[in-house]
Amino acid sequence: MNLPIEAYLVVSTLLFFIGVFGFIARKNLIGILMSVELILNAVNINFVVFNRFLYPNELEGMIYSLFVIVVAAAESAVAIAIIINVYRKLKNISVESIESLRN
Amino acid sequence: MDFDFIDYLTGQNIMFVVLSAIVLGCGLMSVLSTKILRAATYLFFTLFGIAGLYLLMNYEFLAAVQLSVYAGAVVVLLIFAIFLVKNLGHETEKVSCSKKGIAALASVLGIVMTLVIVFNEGIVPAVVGPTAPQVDMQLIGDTLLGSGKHQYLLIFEASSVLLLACIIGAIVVATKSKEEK
Amino acid sequence: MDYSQFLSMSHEISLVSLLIILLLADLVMGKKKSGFQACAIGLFAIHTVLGFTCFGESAGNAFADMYQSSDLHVLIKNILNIGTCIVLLMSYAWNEKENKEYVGEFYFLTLSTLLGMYFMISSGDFLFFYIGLELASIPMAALVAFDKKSKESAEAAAKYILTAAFSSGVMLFGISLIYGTCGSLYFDEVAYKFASATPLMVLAFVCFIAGLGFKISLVPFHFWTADTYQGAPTSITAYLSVISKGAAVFTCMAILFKAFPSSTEVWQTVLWIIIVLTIVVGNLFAMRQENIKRFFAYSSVSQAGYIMLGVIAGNEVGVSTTIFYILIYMFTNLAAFGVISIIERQAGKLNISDYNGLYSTNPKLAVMMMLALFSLGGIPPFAGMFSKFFIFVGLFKSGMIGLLFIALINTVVSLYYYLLIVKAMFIKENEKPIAKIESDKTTICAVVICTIAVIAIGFISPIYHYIESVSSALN
Amino acid sequence: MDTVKLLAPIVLALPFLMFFVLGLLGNKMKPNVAGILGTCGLSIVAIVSYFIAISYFWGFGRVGEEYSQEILFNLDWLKMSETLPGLTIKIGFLLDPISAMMLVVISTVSLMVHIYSMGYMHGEEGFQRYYAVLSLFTFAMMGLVIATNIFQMYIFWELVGVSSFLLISFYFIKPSAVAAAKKAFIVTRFADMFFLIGILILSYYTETFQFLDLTAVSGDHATLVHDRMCGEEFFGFLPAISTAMFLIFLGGAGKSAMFPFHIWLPDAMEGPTPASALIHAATMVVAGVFLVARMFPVYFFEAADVLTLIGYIGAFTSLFAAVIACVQTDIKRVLAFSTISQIAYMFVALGVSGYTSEHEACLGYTSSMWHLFTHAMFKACLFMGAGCIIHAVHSNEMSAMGNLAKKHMTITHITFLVSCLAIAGIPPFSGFFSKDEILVAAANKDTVLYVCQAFVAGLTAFYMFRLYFRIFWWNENESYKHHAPHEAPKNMTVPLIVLSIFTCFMWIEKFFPFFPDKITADRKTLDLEFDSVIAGASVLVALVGIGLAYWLYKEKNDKPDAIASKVKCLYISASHRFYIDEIYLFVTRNIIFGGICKAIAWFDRHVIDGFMDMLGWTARESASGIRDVQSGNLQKYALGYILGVIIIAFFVFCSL
Amino acid sequence: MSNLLFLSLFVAVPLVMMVILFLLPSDNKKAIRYTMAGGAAVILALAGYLTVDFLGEYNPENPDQFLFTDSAEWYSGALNIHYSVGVDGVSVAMILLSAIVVITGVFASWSIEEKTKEYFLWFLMLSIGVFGFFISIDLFTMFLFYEVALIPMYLLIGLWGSGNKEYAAMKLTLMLMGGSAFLMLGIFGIYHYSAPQGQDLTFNIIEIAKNHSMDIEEQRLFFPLTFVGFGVLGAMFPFHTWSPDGHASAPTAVSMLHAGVLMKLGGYGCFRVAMTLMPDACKEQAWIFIVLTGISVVYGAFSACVQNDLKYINAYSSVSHCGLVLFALLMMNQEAMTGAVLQMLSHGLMTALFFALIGMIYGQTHTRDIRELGGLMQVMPYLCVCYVIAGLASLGLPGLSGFVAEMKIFVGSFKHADTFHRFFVIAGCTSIVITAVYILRVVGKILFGPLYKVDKIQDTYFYVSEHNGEVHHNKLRDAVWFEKVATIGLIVSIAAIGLCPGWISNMIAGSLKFVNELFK
Repeated sequence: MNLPIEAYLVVSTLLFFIGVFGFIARKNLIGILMSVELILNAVNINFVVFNRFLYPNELEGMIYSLFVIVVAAAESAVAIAIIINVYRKLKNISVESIESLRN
Repeated sequence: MDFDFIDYLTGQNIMFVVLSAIVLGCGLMSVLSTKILRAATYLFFTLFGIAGLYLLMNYEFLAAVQLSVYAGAVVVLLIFAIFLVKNLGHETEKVSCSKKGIAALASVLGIVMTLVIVFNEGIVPAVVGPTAPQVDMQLIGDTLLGSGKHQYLLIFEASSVLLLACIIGAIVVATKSKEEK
Repeated sequence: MDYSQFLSMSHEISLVSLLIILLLADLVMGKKKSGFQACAIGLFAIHTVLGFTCFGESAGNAFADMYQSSDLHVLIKNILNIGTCIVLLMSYAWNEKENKEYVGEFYFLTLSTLLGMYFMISSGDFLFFYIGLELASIPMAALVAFDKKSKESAEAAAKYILTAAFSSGVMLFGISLIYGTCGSLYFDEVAYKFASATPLMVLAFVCFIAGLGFKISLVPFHFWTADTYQGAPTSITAYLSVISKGAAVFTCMAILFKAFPSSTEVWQTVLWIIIVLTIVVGNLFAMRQENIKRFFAYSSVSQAGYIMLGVIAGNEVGVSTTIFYILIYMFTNLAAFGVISIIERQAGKLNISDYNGLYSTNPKLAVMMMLALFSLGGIPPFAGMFSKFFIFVGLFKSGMIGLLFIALINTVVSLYYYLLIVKAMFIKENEKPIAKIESDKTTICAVVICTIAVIAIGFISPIYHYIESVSSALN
Repeated sequence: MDTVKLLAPIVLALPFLMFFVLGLLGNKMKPNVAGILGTCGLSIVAIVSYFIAISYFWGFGRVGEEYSQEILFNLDWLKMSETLPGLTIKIGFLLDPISAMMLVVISTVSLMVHIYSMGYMHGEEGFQRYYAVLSLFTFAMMGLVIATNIFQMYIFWELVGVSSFLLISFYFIKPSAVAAAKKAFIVTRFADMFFLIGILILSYYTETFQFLDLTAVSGDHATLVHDRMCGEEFFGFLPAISTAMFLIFLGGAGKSAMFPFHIWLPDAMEGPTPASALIHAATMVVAGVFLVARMFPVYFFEAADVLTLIGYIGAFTSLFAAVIACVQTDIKRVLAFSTISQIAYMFVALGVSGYTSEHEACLGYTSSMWHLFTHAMFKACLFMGAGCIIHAVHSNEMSAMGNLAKKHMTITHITFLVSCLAIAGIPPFSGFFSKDEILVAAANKDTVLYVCQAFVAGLTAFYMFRLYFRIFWWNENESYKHHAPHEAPKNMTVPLIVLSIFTCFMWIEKFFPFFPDKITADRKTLDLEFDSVIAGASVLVALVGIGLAYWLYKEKNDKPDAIASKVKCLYISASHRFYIDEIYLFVTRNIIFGGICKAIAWFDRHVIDGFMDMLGWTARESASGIRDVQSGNLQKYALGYILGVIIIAFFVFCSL
Repeated sequence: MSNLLFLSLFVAVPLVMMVILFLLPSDNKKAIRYTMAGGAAVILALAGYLTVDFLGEYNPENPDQFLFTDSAEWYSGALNIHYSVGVDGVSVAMILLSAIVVITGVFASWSIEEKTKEYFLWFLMLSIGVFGFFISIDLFTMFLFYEVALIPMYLLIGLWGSGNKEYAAMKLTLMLMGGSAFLMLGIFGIYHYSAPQGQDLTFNIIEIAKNHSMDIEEQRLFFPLTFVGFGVLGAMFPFHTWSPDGHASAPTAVSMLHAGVLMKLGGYGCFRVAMTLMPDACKEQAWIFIVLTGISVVYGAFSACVQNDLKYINAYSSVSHCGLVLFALLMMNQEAMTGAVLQMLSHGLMTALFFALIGMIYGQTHTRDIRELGGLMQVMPYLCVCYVIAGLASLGLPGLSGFVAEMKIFVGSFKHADTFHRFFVIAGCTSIVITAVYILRVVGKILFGPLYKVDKIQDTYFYVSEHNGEVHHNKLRDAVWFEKVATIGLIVSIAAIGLCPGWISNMIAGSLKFVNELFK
């Protein structure tokens, strides 16, 4: 007997919120970026699971995941570029170092 | 409904549990570890585990992409970045408990709410289980390059622009300006 | 396979060709790049004109409804084109002076985000929408970081890209749940299935709106706005506050109408809360700002709330008034940002207190700024009043009198802080006012165009009539 | 009749024109030119008035048994209502016995004052302005008495008020004059408010302002008022007619300085003396009496209770004022209180009057009008005489006078004496006849009132002769050494003589044949009978008063002070006018200004405005308060974001 | 000439003047002033012509209350906005008033030296708003012009004002805009229910009144909103507090225009929009507003009694008088409403006169504190006589305009025989006494009495003031020619209405015939 779909969703949900936790709790920007990757992966699991379990006739979910991976890669590239830029300006990439714009 | 534990003790399910444990455990370690390089390593394992889940669901192509793009490219990129930033690899993060607490609280709230909703929703699974037949590569190719319903030529083209723009953007941002040189 | 379908995407094709031309030109022209900007702006202007003249005819859906187009889509793209054109004019001098090195990239990135907005606007399914959204966001982060000298620019970019990534993660979570419940990602099929609102759907919807709300900068998804607006180069701030926001609002509206037409109750409730928060919080924050760009960031947050009033109205008047509002808001805000960028470039001043006594030294700039502020505050006979009035009519039609009342009361608060700027410029005295400024021609040209539009649009009813006539496409 | 109709508008138009000419161009003229112009204008008005009055009484006025009420002209001024034509304010000319009589009174006194002022005001700054305001006053007073409708009366009523204000404040540099003017205006205005409300009530029911409609009598009722208002209630519990008529009376009481509105009149003496003579002695102050007389049928038939009340208020006021007059030291103040007292007499007369002329029932009415006439003459004379004296000694205070009889002020002395005798009620001077008839009327109706009024008659004789002796006898004042008193110039003495001629010979019917028998409530002729008992009694009382005054004030002595110290309490409170002014002052300054106004102003600034400011304050404070939410920390933003999602989703679940 | 063009001239002339002024160099103050005077004279002539024309065209039998109506489509389709114009007796009276106040305002601002051009540009914008409001019969354009008239106040006060001007300007603008927020909601309500189900909605007030398709339930909600919205501008208690501060800080001519004309927009709007379009709710809720306006009347008068700043006195007096306007309107019969309109006219003229005079006095003494002034009659007799006349008009002296208005109001109000109305009418009557009190207080204190803080040096008077230990001598003089023009213009108008009120009263009353039917 197969595990119900909810089991998969539990995994994705937990992973998603682990990512959220990381985003909020990590200290440096690369760590935060990693957390974003976790979030995106959680979403990907969702798409794939739904596709596989509920709507197996079309490949929508899978394709979506595919493109999310593509976009995530591009996004990380730009994000890393920006983080390096920040490092160059501020010699630091902790979150607290980018708090000068406020209120 | 009788719940028979044994019924669930299939190889498929065991694999799922193991992979899930890896994914979640490594994910958690990745966000909790105080050393950024370790976190990247855990992230790598997480992504690996997720690729395993894809395989488990017979999405080989996707698993491959996951491994090559994510585990292969993104994580490497991250590690490069970590090395580019001096001393970062050796620094330990000290995050205050209150910050963690609040983050945990928000996450737990979200988890509880989402799960409650998911379990109350009563999603009826389709007849097909997780072990559906493999996806034909031909089909994937058609899907990606077709222009009909459920075909994604347009997206394919659009994402090419996206990638180009992102590359250019990343280069512009990352290169030093004249003054800095 | 029918590649001729690409032909229905006239705007996109034209813009992609433009991008390629610019890329090549950038390569060919080498280091000197004199005339590159003129060429780019000229080409874009041609693109804009073409948008008005020829592109409308081929409008129609393509790729099995993944790409959707109608007169309305063409119109909103044209509006964005005009806005972008003005932003490019405004950034001309900045590029000449500060950004000689990467001017090609600047144009490429700006226009590729515009392309992303086209995609968003014309999307017929969530995937295409997502790609468009990211295409509009990620290069934008690079643009925000474009000011190489400024630490703030880097900070702003970091905040922007990370929040954007986070927000798109949340949005994707929502989309995945929508996919899970509806089994499709095409808007029309979602609309077909997304009928009864289960909690999961609500959650999915809220996550999705959060992602869009990030782009529109609705409270509580707005936090990046102020920091990014302040740190980004001024023309990019203008671009963000107007073009990006306008595109997102239209997309939001289109998706709500196309994908969730039968669950208006859900999204009206969600939007109700968000709009009230947006208007109130935007206003409260704007009251106490010292930096003018930051001030306009909050003002734009609050304005976003007003624009969304047309969306929440959910009726035909709502659609046309929203677009009308976007149009007018675009001109108004661009006029203001034009003045700000002139002053920033020539005098290097960005604090509101620096604007004290501006009228005595630079009366023309002060007056144009004032007109823009009055228009933002909804003071007749400037265009802003027309758009506000009309959008309220739409809202009233949908019966949300309570929301309307809150919005109306908040117009008073917003008037307060707009008048603060007017007060600074006209009434307050300054020992060292900003010296007389020689404005650069392109920027001043852009500002004058905007000012004329601000004065005139309200009186020229055919504009609204045209919008009204095409806006039935969404219903 | 046609000539009269033709001439009638002059009575109003000419003074009005004079006012404009003198007001606008006065400063460009020489003072004398302005004075002469004003006087000439008034002479014409006086001639026209006399002509109208004479041709009325002996000409067209007499129709059968009674005198007719003629409307000479009546122009629409303002329609109050499109649907009720009665509610139209008209400016017109109603000629009947009392208005004809008033024309004579006003034009006579006014002309005399005009002439007198040429001398008295000579050299004053603002001479032209003075004449302009006199013209305005004459215009207003004329308009008041010839009013065809109650609203016209009210209009001119207000105008006389303002001209009174302008004349009292003629010496506007003097703070006391300004204060007096303000007091006069505000007190009368306060009373006018009641008048207005009374008019409103009356016109609401009767739907007309016209006197002819309001006072039309048939049988035992004032028809219109009776039909429309009988049984109606105001505010649910007040009988409408009585309320309205009482309020209207209050208006009159204000102008005529009845208790408790009397406080303004003594202070009004701050104005130039001739103006006091005209306004605050002869004409304006009797407007209240005229008003009650004008509305008399309504009072008598429909509001008899109010009429009785009027009588008692009059009696009280006359006594009250007479007592105060006995102890005043400022000669104009004495005259002012005397005026109050005498006007109160007229009210008493009206209060005890009947309506028909049969059996002398309306004797009160007739005597009241007659007293109005005679009083106007001798009181004007007294005031002008006082003016001459003040002119001579440069002071209002008795202490600065004395023994003036020997100082060559013969004309002043004699005319003053004549007027004093008249007011004291010594035959054959005019005052005797009118006052005697009042006493007769009172005796016929109400013994209490009679006794009271007889006593007041004695008091009157006393204080008038106290004044007379104190001024003209007593002993020589030391200040004369520096500045010897002298007789006034001709243009001041001539009016005195003219007026005392009126006073002396009014009883000779051949000279002054039109009064009093022709002035009755029902406009029929009255056959007057002479009541020798009452006449004798009143003369006796007057003689006692004069004798007492002679005993006390013929020569300088200590008796007055001794008596005063014996009844110290009464003396002091009387000389403080029974502290009524202080009470008013307390009420206005402490309660209204200090209490109500200040409280409201405070409330406005702090509560109402404070609330508005607080709204702004709250917004700004909350803006400052939430600033830190935008902490600049990326992760807090994300936290806000995710919590926003969770909370909004949760909220939506709950609300759906 | 079509009606549309003719009535639009009232907006067009100021607009053209704005363009001319814009083109004139800002240092040529003379040309600017004469342009203004000429333009204002043209407007006055137009207003006069309009009045004559209206009286000629007006036919008492004609049931149409509006004349010269015309309309041009502006926003067609769902919004259905027209640029519609038309006038009735009430608006003609208001236009006439505005024209008079505008031209006298120009003369009263003659001496403005600082930023003359800008000043007059804003001044003209205000005039455009005012005239536009009175000629419009389309709710949208009315609202548009309404706000056009409001916003120039901010800069006029903020730039050319005195005292705590920034605060006052902001407060005034925000409160009035707050009012217009209410108003806007009301207008949406009216618009939304402007036509029976299935027909096109309209902003045209004539059509809305004709359709009368709003149910009582909706009226109950939107009537108070609209009434309060306009009531804020009409200085209705408790929304009047902008008035004292605003007026105190505003420059002379701005106070004149604001109290003289702008506040009338409030009363006019209450009548034209709130009451005639939602008569049923008006009848039902009138009592609430009668209480509030009744309080305004007495409260304003009492407050005025203890103020020490001349402008504050006048501002509170305006609260009282404008309260009386709204109060009379709420009596809902032809007589009282005619009185209300007359009161608007009268108050407009005499308050303008008051503010003009206060400005002229203040211009020389640099203080408006009545405790610091005294005996000015000797120094500047012309101005002081004018002040007395204004005061007399204010306290309702017959022969001046205030009397006519007040009497009509009281007679009309007395038609309501119930205790509630009676009580408030009588309370209203008391205000005529209190008015006398505060008017005479000022007259007695600053005009009459001995000279205070005034020195006479060689036939010239100087006002002596001490500021921060320094003694200042400000030269005092009587009115100069432009001040005389301004004051005489107003006094003549006040006296003209006061002496021959018949024609204008009939003109207004004729146009108000319908109210008796409407509020039956």
